[in-house]
Amino acid sequence: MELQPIYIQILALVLFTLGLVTALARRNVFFVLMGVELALNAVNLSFVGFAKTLPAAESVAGQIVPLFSIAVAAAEACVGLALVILIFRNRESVDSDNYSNMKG
Amino acid sequence: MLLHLLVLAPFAAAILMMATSKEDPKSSSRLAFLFGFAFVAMSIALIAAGNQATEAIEWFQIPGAKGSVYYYLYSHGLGAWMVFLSTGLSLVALITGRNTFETNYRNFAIAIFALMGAMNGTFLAADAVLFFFFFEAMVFPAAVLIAGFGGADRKKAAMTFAIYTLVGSAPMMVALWYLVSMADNSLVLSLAVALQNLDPSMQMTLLLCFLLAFLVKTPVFPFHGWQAITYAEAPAPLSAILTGAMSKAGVFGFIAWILPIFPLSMKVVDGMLWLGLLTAIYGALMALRATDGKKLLAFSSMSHLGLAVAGVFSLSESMLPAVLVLLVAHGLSAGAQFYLMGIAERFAGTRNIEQLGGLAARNPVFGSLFGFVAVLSLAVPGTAGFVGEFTVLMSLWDMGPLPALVAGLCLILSAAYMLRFVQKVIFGKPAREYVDGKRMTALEGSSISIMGVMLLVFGMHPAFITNALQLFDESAVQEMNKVTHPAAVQESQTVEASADTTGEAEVDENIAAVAQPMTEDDLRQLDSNLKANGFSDEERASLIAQLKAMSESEVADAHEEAAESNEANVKEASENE
Amino acid sequence: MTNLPLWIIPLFPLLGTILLGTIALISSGSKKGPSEGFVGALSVLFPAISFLCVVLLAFGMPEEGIRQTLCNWIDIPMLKVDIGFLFDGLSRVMLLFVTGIGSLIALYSIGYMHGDRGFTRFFAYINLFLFSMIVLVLSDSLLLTFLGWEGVGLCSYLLIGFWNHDLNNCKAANKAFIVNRVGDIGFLLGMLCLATLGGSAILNYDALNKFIEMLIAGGHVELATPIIAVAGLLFFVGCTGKSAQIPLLTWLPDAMAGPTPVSALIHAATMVTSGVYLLARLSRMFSVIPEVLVVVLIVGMLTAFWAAVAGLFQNDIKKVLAYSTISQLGYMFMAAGAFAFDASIFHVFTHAFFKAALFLGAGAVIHALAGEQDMRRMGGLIKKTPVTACVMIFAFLAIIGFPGFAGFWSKDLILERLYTNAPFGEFFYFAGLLTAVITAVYMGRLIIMTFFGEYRGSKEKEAHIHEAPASMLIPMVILAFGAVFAGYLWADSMGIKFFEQTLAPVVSDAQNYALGRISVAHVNPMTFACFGTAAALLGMIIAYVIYGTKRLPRLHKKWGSAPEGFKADWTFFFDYIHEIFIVMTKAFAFIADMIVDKILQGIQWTVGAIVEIVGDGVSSFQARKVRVQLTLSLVGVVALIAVVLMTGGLI
Amino acid sequence: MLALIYFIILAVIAVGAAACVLLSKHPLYGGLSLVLTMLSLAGIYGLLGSPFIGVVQIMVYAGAIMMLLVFVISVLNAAKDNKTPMFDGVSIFVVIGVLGLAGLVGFALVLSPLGFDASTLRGSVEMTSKNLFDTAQTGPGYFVLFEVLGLLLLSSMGAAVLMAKKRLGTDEAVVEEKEEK
Repeated sequence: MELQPIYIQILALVLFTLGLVTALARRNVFFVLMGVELALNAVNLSFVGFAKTLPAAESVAGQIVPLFSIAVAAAEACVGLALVILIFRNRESVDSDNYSNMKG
Repeated sequence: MLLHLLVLAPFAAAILMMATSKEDPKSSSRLAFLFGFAFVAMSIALIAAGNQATEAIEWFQIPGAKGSVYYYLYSHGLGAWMVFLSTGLSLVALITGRNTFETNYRNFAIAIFALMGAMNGTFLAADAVLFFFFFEAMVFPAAVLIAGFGGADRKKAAMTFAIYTLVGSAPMMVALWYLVSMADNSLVLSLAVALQNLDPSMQMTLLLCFLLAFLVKTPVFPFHGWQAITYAEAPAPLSAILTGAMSKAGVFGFIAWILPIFPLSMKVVDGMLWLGLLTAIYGALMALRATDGKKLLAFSSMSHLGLAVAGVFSLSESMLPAVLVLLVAHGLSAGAQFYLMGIAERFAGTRNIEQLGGLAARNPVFGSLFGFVAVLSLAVPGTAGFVGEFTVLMSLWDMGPLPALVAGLCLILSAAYMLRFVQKVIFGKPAREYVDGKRMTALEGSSISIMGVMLLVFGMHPAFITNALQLFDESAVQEMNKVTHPAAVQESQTVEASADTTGEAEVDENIAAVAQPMTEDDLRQLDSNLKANGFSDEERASLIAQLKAMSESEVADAHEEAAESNEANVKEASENE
Repeated sequence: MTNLPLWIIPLFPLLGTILLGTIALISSGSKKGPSEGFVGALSVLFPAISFLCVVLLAFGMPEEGIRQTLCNWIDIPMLKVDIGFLFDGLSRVMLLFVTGIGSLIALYSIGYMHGDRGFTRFFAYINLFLFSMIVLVLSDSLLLTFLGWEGVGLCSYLLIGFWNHDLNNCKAANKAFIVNRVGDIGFLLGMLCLATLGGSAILNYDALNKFIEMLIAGGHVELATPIIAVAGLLFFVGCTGKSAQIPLLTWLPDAMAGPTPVSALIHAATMVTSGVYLLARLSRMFSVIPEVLVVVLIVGMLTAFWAAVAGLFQNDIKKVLAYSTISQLGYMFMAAGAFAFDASIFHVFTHAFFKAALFLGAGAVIHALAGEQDMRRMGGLIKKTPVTACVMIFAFLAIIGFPGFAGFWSKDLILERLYTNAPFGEFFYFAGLLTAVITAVYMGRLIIMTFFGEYRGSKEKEAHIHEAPASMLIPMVILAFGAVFAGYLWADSMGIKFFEQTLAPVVSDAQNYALGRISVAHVNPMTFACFGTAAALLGMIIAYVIYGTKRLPRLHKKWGSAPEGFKADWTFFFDYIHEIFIVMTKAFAFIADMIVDKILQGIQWTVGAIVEIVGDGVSSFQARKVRVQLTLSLVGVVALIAVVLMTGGLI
Repeated sequence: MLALIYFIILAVIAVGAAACVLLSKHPLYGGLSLVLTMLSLAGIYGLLGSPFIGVVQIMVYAGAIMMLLVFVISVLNAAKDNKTPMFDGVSIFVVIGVLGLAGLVGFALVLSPLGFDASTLRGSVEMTSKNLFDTAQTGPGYFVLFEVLGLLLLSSMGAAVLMAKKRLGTDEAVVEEKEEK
């Protein structure tokens, strides 16, 4: 038994699923944010896992892109948290179901 | 350069206007007037400069199309005059708006400039996609203006206007896309060539899609639902621009895009002709009953434009100058009337003509101007309206007496509703007590009367307008070929062939003209042709003397045959019907 | 002095219009208004100068006339028209009396309009009218004539509705304009019809005449006749509109709502005769289509008779004169229908004098009675206003054709030509004679009710009755002279044929051609003169018997035609026929507005509503909770992946 | 074999921590579990031969972001509210949907043949820096992206500061917010 790339992908999938469930099923807005982060992480893992199955020249992209996606996630988290603070000030609530002014 | 300025500078002006103060209409209005004057001057220069084109700049590539879309402007007489209308009416709108909108004048000016830029683009675009872009872009500033500055029911009016026109031109977008994907690029010539290769039913479908957009914009009878409410609810200066310049985009589309691209069958021509006449009659009848002054004017515009559409589809030799004169005359007179109605509304606080009246006694200068402009719009001889309507009537008479008779009926009705309008608004005694609002200022009065004087001048010397007219002359065709690609010589030949088949009536006439011996008229026409081709006076005189000598013996027969062939034409036309 | 350019004639009234219009506009703000003397002087000056020009030109005119082309007007394919003027025998006569009478009436108006708020405006309109009328008669092409044609119609509209604070006046003005518009469309279509024959060049009168001559010379008349006949009929429709013939006659009685000088100038002397002018101008064309001339003849006869009968029942002094004008115009058309274009123009000429005199007299009476127009409240005025009475009596004698007066010569000439030239000449002759009797009766009634007997108005008004000022009397007296002596220009039985010779270059070709094809009966002219005189005398006697002896006039309530100034009850059923058309138009408008438009609106809003409902329905899918929305999108992704997996990808 | 054992250990930690995120009541616990997941993921990166990503993961994610999150949670007192239920009806629906998605993707994954390539580059600092900054060799693509990313971070920071600059929870700020609306 050796480590197979498929295991990594399975792990990524499991993490992604958990992240998605957290993001969608939980009502607390912090958990939504955390779920999104988790899902992003899972995708990064998947990137790296796939990169390792490719020959030299092509394996670069899969290992560079996660860097960028981490940076983007940082930006997202930053703005997201600021938004949460803003909304929380207006609504006094962290329940994402209360934020339903979007309906036309 | 002029073309670029006319299309792009209004947008720049709009952006610059943002820098002015919102609270102080005085300063912002000065800047706006300055820009307005500059644009009017430019448009006059454009008319004086004659046909010209810019370099074709590649803009972007539509997915699926072979060639790219060009930012390519081309000015011919028709477009130049329409640009003149758009800039001129915008200037007067800025002037009258100054006294109507106290606080929010800056935003008004911004939107007007944006609208002006879009309209200029529509009238000057040589690329179909560019044309369509501007054609759609016109809607937004107009809708914003209606929603922002309109009357009580303005939200609904703006929605109706925007939805109607956008939905109307949606099929055109699809058709255009389809056509562009077939063609080498999106210039008129290549579109026409591409259309040649399609089967007739597809051609018909595309034609209908194109027609619909222009029918809605003009508007022609069953598609006029947006017009009355929009013109009535829009602020009066905007209504003037809408009717004076924007609705011309529809008729312009018929002339500049439908006719060159599509080989029209007799059925379509006849259908459009009668649709135009029906619109004319319908508009006149509706105007007879309207009680809202602006609605009355809206229907009157509809009636006139219906006549113009009918004139376009008479496809006679004199169609183009006739329709152009009619459009310019209508643009000026209807525009002036809307401005005046706006001032009346401001003065009396209502636009219901049953509640107006007696303005001639209460505000004599305004009353005189109102009456003067109304008379100008009645197509009394000596005004540009007469030249336009008479020549259009003449074109219609070519199609047979019946269309001309219907158009004549329309003229009678126009007298009826216009006189009723004048009587209700300025004559008699005021129908109710009210406090006088703001009077017409000297600037407004003089700008509107300048429009009136222009109508008189054009009426006595329409050559000002018609001389500018050379749609798609030789050089323009070559220019377009250059853009298309070097091996386009063959194409241009096929296009010419297709142009010949645009109307059977035209062909008949050509044959008749060739078959007839020389008449006075022909000689004169020949003379002007030669002049245009740069023959000197002496050469022309000798040539014509020779021709005269040749045909002298046959002159008596010539008239005879002319009569016969014309009769034959009329008969044929009636048979075709 | 014959090298005067022709455009100078219309130039002066045009300058006058612009100047006076500017003054009117500028002074409209001030309470007092500009000095009446100054404005009045200006407004008489311009027509007078142009009259002077006409006189100068008239004396030096060569036989074949003067032709001048000013500039190009319209130049597009199919339509090339120049602005050109044609000064020949016909336009000379017309211009002389148009500008002459125009100047006189302008002078008269200074007195009549004294103190009116729109004093300056009035004269601006009058000058504009004269400009249009001059262009009408002076132009050398149909299109330019049409400019004048609509121009005079417009001025007529402006002047009828001059006192525009009263909506009834406006309605009368609207009616005049719209009815005229109907005629004008006929004119317009007539032009188009001609243009089909020979292009737009044929709209020039000379070219048209040459064309017709070519047709005759080439023997191709029959080929072109149908189109020419249609064109002729259409032109005649135009003439009926402008000259108030059946069936478009109803506007003229209503037009009396305008100030009286306007009625004298526009609705009696000049504008309404432009139809006759047009027929004479196109005589060459009409000569090849005798069928249309028969229509003209019949219409003229019916109108003359009809209007005369209607005139019998009017109580408004101006309306009597209006119907009399219509009736006299009928005479002119009868003459034109009987190929006697010169006689018709001669009658236009004499009629201009005596009818203008009558109207001005009536104006003086109204002025004297401070606006009273009802003849039933007049009477015995000969003692109070002797000059006016004399003028009117002279004009009365002229209109009924009393021997020696102007109307005698022209009317007898027409009757004679009717008898000799027209098909069924005897019938038309007797119809004309009968009309002449009726004319004498109603005119006698007018004179008797106005000037003789006792004054029937209120006492306090009686005290204010006064003779008109000199500025009004002078034109009246001059016109009365014209009414007496104008006829001697063509006193057939005395052998003076000056007028005929004047017109000969214009109309003789046409008349000779037309008459060459029918046999002309020869009767001694003295016989006609005797019959005419007898008719006039008979009419006067009848009038005296009925109205003079019995002192009939009473204020009958039911006897309609109260001088309300706008209702024309006694056009018999023509007003009702017009009403039918108006009602039809209104019905169509109603259908268009209430049914078609409502249906269209209905469809439009139904579509809108359907879209809205569908939109609402779809928006109910749009879950309120963000999470549900996201989940739904997730389900979508699942479906997508499932599809991709099952099909192995779409590509 | 050893790699597999390490992997299993790390994977179990990661999944377990992720499950804790899903199930924990208080966001603080959730955040800390998340940190644990990330740490173990960093380990897996190292195991896979991309140590640089692993380090970045620890520094940026587990360090910066999570600390920010934890900080915000502890500042906003109301972060822990017992009134908000953890799951509701929607959640079941979500779970079914997500599981469906996972099942399908997993199915696809299992079907696809995968295997490590021997010549794969090691994701070292050297390799990364060469790819990012040596524009002569690799072209400007990643470099431009990198610069853009810098801008993005800067702007998001600016945005965050702007949005959150009002003092938290004061009445004044609330009133002002309302007025602006």
